[in-house]
Amino acid sequence: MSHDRSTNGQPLTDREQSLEFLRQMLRIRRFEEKSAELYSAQKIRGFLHLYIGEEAVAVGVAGGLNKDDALVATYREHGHAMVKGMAMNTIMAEMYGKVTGCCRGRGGSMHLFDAEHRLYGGNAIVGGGLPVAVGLALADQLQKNHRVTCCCFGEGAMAEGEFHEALNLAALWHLPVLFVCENNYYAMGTALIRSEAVVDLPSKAASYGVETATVDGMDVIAVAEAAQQAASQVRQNGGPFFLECRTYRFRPHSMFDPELYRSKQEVEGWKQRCPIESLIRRIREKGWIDDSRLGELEGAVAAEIAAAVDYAEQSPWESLEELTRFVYSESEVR
Amino acid sequence: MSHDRSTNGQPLTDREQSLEFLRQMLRIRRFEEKSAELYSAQKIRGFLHLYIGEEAVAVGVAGGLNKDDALVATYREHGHAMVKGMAMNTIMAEMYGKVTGCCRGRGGSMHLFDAEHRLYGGNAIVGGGLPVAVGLALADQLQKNHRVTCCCFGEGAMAEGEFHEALNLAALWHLPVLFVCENNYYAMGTALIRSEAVVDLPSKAASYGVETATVDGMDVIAVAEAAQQAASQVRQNGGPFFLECRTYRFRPHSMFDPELYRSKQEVEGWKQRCPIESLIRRIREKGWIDDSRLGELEGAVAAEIAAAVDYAEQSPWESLEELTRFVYSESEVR
Amino acid sequence: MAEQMRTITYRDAVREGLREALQKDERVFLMGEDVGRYGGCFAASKGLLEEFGPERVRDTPLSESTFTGAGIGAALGGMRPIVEIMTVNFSLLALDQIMNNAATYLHMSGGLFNVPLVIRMATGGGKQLAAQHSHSLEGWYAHIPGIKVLCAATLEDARGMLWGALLDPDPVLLFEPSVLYAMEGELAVDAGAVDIAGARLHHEGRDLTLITYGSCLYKCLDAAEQLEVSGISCDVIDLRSLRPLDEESFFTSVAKTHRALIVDEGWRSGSLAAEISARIMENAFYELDAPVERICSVEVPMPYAKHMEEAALPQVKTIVETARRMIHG
Amino acid sequence: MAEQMRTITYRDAVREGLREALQKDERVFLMGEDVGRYGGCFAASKGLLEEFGPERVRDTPLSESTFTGAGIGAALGGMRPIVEIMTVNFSLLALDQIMNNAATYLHMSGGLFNVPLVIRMATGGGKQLAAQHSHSLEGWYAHIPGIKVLCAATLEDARGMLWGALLDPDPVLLFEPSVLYAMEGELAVDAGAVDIAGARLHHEGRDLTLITYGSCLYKCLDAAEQLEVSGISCDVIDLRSLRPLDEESFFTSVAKTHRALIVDEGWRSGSLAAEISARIMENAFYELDAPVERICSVEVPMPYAKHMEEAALPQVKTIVETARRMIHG
Ligand SMILES: Cc1ncc(C[n+]2csc(CCOP(=O)(O)OP(=O)(O)O)c2C)c(N)n1
Ligand SMILES: Cc1ncc(C[n+]2csc(CCOP(=O)(O)OP(=O)(O)O)c2C)c(N)n1
Ligand SMILES: [Mg+2]
Ligand SMILES: [Mg+2]
Repeated sequence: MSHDRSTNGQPLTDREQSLEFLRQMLRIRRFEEKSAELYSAQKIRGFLHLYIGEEAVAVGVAGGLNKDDALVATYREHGHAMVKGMAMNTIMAEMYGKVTGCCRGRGGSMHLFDAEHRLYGGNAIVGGGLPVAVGLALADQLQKNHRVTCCCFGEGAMAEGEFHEALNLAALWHLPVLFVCENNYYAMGTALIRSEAVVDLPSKAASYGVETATVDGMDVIAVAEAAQQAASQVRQNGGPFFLECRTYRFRPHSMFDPELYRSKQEVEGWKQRCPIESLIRRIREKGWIDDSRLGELEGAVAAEIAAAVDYAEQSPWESLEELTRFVYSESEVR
Repeated sequence: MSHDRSTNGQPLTDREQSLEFLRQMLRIRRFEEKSAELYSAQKIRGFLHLYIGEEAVAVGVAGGLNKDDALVATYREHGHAMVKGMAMNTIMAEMYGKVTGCCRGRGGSMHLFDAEHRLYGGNAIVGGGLPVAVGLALADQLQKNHRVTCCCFGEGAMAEGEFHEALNLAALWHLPVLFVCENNYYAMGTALIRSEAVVDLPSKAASYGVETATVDGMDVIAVAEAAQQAASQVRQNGGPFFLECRTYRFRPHSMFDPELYRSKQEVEGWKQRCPIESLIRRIREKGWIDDSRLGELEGAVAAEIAAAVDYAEQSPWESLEELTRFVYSESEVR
Repeated sequence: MAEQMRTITYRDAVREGLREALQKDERVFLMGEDVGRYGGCFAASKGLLEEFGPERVRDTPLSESTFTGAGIGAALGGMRPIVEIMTVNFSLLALDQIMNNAATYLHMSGGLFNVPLVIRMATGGGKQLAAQHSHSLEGWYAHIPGIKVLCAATLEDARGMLWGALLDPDPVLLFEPSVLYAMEGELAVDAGAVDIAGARLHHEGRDLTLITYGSCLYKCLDAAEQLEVSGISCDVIDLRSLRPLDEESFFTSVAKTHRALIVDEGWRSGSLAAEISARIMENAFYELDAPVERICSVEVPMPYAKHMEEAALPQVKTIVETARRMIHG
Repeated sequence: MAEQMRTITYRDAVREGLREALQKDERVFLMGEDVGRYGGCFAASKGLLEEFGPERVRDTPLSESTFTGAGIGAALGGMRPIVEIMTVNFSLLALDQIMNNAATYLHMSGGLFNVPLVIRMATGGGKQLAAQHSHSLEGWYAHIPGIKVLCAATLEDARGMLWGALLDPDPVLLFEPSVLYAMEGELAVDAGAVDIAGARLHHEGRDLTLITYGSCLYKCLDAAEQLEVSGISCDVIDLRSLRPLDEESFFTSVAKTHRALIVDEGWRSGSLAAEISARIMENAFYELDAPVERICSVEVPMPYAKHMEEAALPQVKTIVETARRMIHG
């Protein structure tokens, strides 16, 4: 039932798409690099979890989703928010804690939400998003919407009881959930081998009768293809699918992590497989891009980020009179 | 990794053992029949979950355990308490709510405990006993006690997240737990097929790398053999084992159950496979027992039960001055 | 006044509420352990599976956390789920979903996502079910901002609170004291939805305010009758909503009686009764002729034996004696 | 007085307590997420894996319910486990094990099985971690009979409460306010175990009793100094143990000051502050010159933005202003 899609770089076939994937990954990478800077400058506070190194996963997975599909993500979700269609402005303003942020400054980095683009968080309880995704899919099933709910989570979440309950329920009720495990081999400082008795993750999903696939999460083209197939399978037969994307975070877990638990060498090894650099290499080989075009791309991304920072900087703070808003709904609209 | 032990009645080889198993099963059966009566007479109150039909499981499993092995059971645990060595007196008195009960009337039918015989409940939260069993086994591992912790639970408990977490932790840390799933095909009114996407229960345990076996839970000899092998494997290599016993409860879930969810026919079908009657048949075939010896056995069991009822009847109630005892320990002994 | 009445049990009143909800709104569905084929662990949903089918009356596996979370997701996805957790004791397995998700989604998202979910649970002691099946945690739940907490003490409320809760755009926990399911009484033939905001005054008096909710309401009403005979007249307030609290109801009463006694089945320390006492302290201190008192459950995991369980729970006798002492010293 | 002192952080004091426990008693081990290789999510256990090895400093998978339950089992099996749950927010996943097992085993078994388990958790807001990482639920936990609940506000307690808790035969929840880990101060060189029963008076006065615990202690001490300048002198009580409460400490103080203000980081409704207010009502009503007041967290899931988080938490300014109003009207 499991299809291994580990590859060493799928051949590129589509120029526009390849360039668009590159652009999306660059947007995430540069945005987060800037965010790290802004964190040091204390413009962004709280927890900041960077996705750097893992960009191919969100970008590729989004490639398999339709606009009206739902996405439930974790606290490491800047990338997911961007690929789901959110503007950098509103994300950056949220991270600044400004009233113009997507959650009016209530959520911060870990809690990005967007009703229009159907992003249901930004969930900071590990595993907590899985049951919610199951419920969103149930709502679609009951309302006969042919939509997919995609739920992204780390491999660490698979030890939580909710993973087990959610996979079982989704399989039992045949619900259209695309479970995407972003296996970056560590949950904070806990290596997968110290967290799971069996490290073959798809086999767990398979024990609920859920179809699975594993893909090289450092190869955006491969992820996109796998996600495309997985999502269309979910869409067609209505039941769940489990996609493991093998990836790596290049940065510490959050901004407070001395990284005692892994070697520089290991990190360097994975950096050699940087999803952005490898895509650029392959695009160059095809002759689809040159230095000046790449410079333009970087320039456009930099401008977008600069504008987002500017927007966040200029935005006002929420008034303290509004402190107790959004605890309960204001309208009685049902 | 899975050994299927479904049989249609293992050949008997050991006369003493067969008769002892019969005696133990009769003790449970008659004790519970009496309990049902006493429930109607309102001597026993609260929830009363009968094990009638499933006796071969507790009796067989106990056959594989040593006296100093621990047992963690559910609310359907009269049988487990008896085979672990508890006297009927103290169990019956507990069900009456008397101060001479094993828990001084605090626990009732669902919460039987015994320090001497290492019975750690009587747990009435489905799945709640599994983590505790894992911890008991961890204590043994750390203290280098070569003991087994046996944890019994229903197939319904396997949908709980704690099942998944507990199996993973026991496998990951290689802990000496014998997980015994008493698969009676229903969790209250919910049939296994409505609870699990995949009804092959051992495959779930196997997905954590835990060794498994399935046995006909209506055949006490088969259960005893399987449990013996499972427990000695746990004892020898220290790691967990998962034993599925396929059985059936002949009675309603508790005393408040109209049994709308299953057919009389289905129940009758299973009753044909009554573990007690089938063992008697096989013992008779061997010529190891005759009517008068069977009568004696029944008589002895009846006398034991009568004495237990008498004991419970005669016993005093706890004084109300003691109401707030046992919320915190009285001695500071560490 | 000329209302037509019929005799009905609390259980049947709950079922009527469920049936009405399923009939009125296609988005409503019921899910939980054994709500379907078994008919509900307290038989409250008996017959509904047959009437509405397995799509809308859904038996779940034993996975409290996930089916509660799925209720949240389904609510976000446009449905109006009613999640049943058999008893509040098992809801601890779902607390992460309730507090960290249901109660926070609206706020974390800056108002983007509300969660119109109703969670029903049985609660309380009195049935000799011992320490893992008998606790009254509804007052404890009332600590959590972002959810509303109701407790239906009467047939009207058993019948009508559900629809009120379903009309609410935010998560509502609806508690049903399990000792009440078998209670029989009179209910208007055309009883329907009720308001879920205000407390209700069940008995009027001058000397003492008895504040309570859930099954203790009946103990307070009994006590009030006994006290009436000996010349002490009481206001008896059924809070109905534990969060938010209709504090005006008891402030008004205390301004009249100048004495208050709170009867609450929760454990005493950190009880809802403590909150009420503190609010009276803060808002009506100068009205008080005597300190506010509390009668709560004894702080012990519930013992099985009947006499001990009774001694652990609030009882009419204690209410009467405490009231007498409060009035006559 | 001639005690030798050294400068130390709260984090290091916690680590010293852990190290002492691991050294003194072979039965003690520490388990939780990232306590080992990562060094603890707040670096409190850094170095202990290297010192004591992976048997005794155990990294667990993300399975809060099961490793907490395993702590219960290991305690029953003769060990003295210290379970670390990273923050109280995640402990909701383990609540079933805490309330239905740890807190009830002794009672359900009629005294046969006690559970000598210590569960440590970080708690509280102030670090802009938003609605799923910032709540103060220790007062809420104090509702549960069968467990004890401690909160270490000072370096002495960060260093010494753990051993006191390990000496206790029953389950103890030990809370560490996460804003305090970086706090630096003076601690006696030979600081060791402390008693875990009584409250502690940190500042003496005549006019007002400030009752608090955890990180609010420092806000109260600041407020007390500011008030002193304007002629209002306060008793400042650090409760230390939230369950059981050392109620004599505040009854005695109120008998002297006749006024009390409780400062508690928990949400207001159903807070520990409510319990304290109710107890003063019941036991010291006639001592009071004014109603007891509470300053708690605003009832909102914690917002991320700094100015909103600050406005949601108790602050020195509010304490000072409330105290002034209570004294001068
Ligand atoms: C229930 C819960 N436990 C612990 C934490 C603290 N925590 C935050 S992220 C994290 C690691 C999660 O690892 P993984 O699921 O692999 O995701 P990754 O961070 O690697 O993307 C932990 C332990 C939490 N947020 N929620
Ligand atoms: C967490 C939890 N949820 C629900 C219940 C109510 N309940 C008691 S027994 C039971 C069925 C359990 O079925 P199974 O595990 O198969 O055991 P069996 O009763 O068949 O022996 C249920 C739902 C409970 N006690 N605990
Ligand atoms: Mg990870
Ligand atoms: Mg079963």
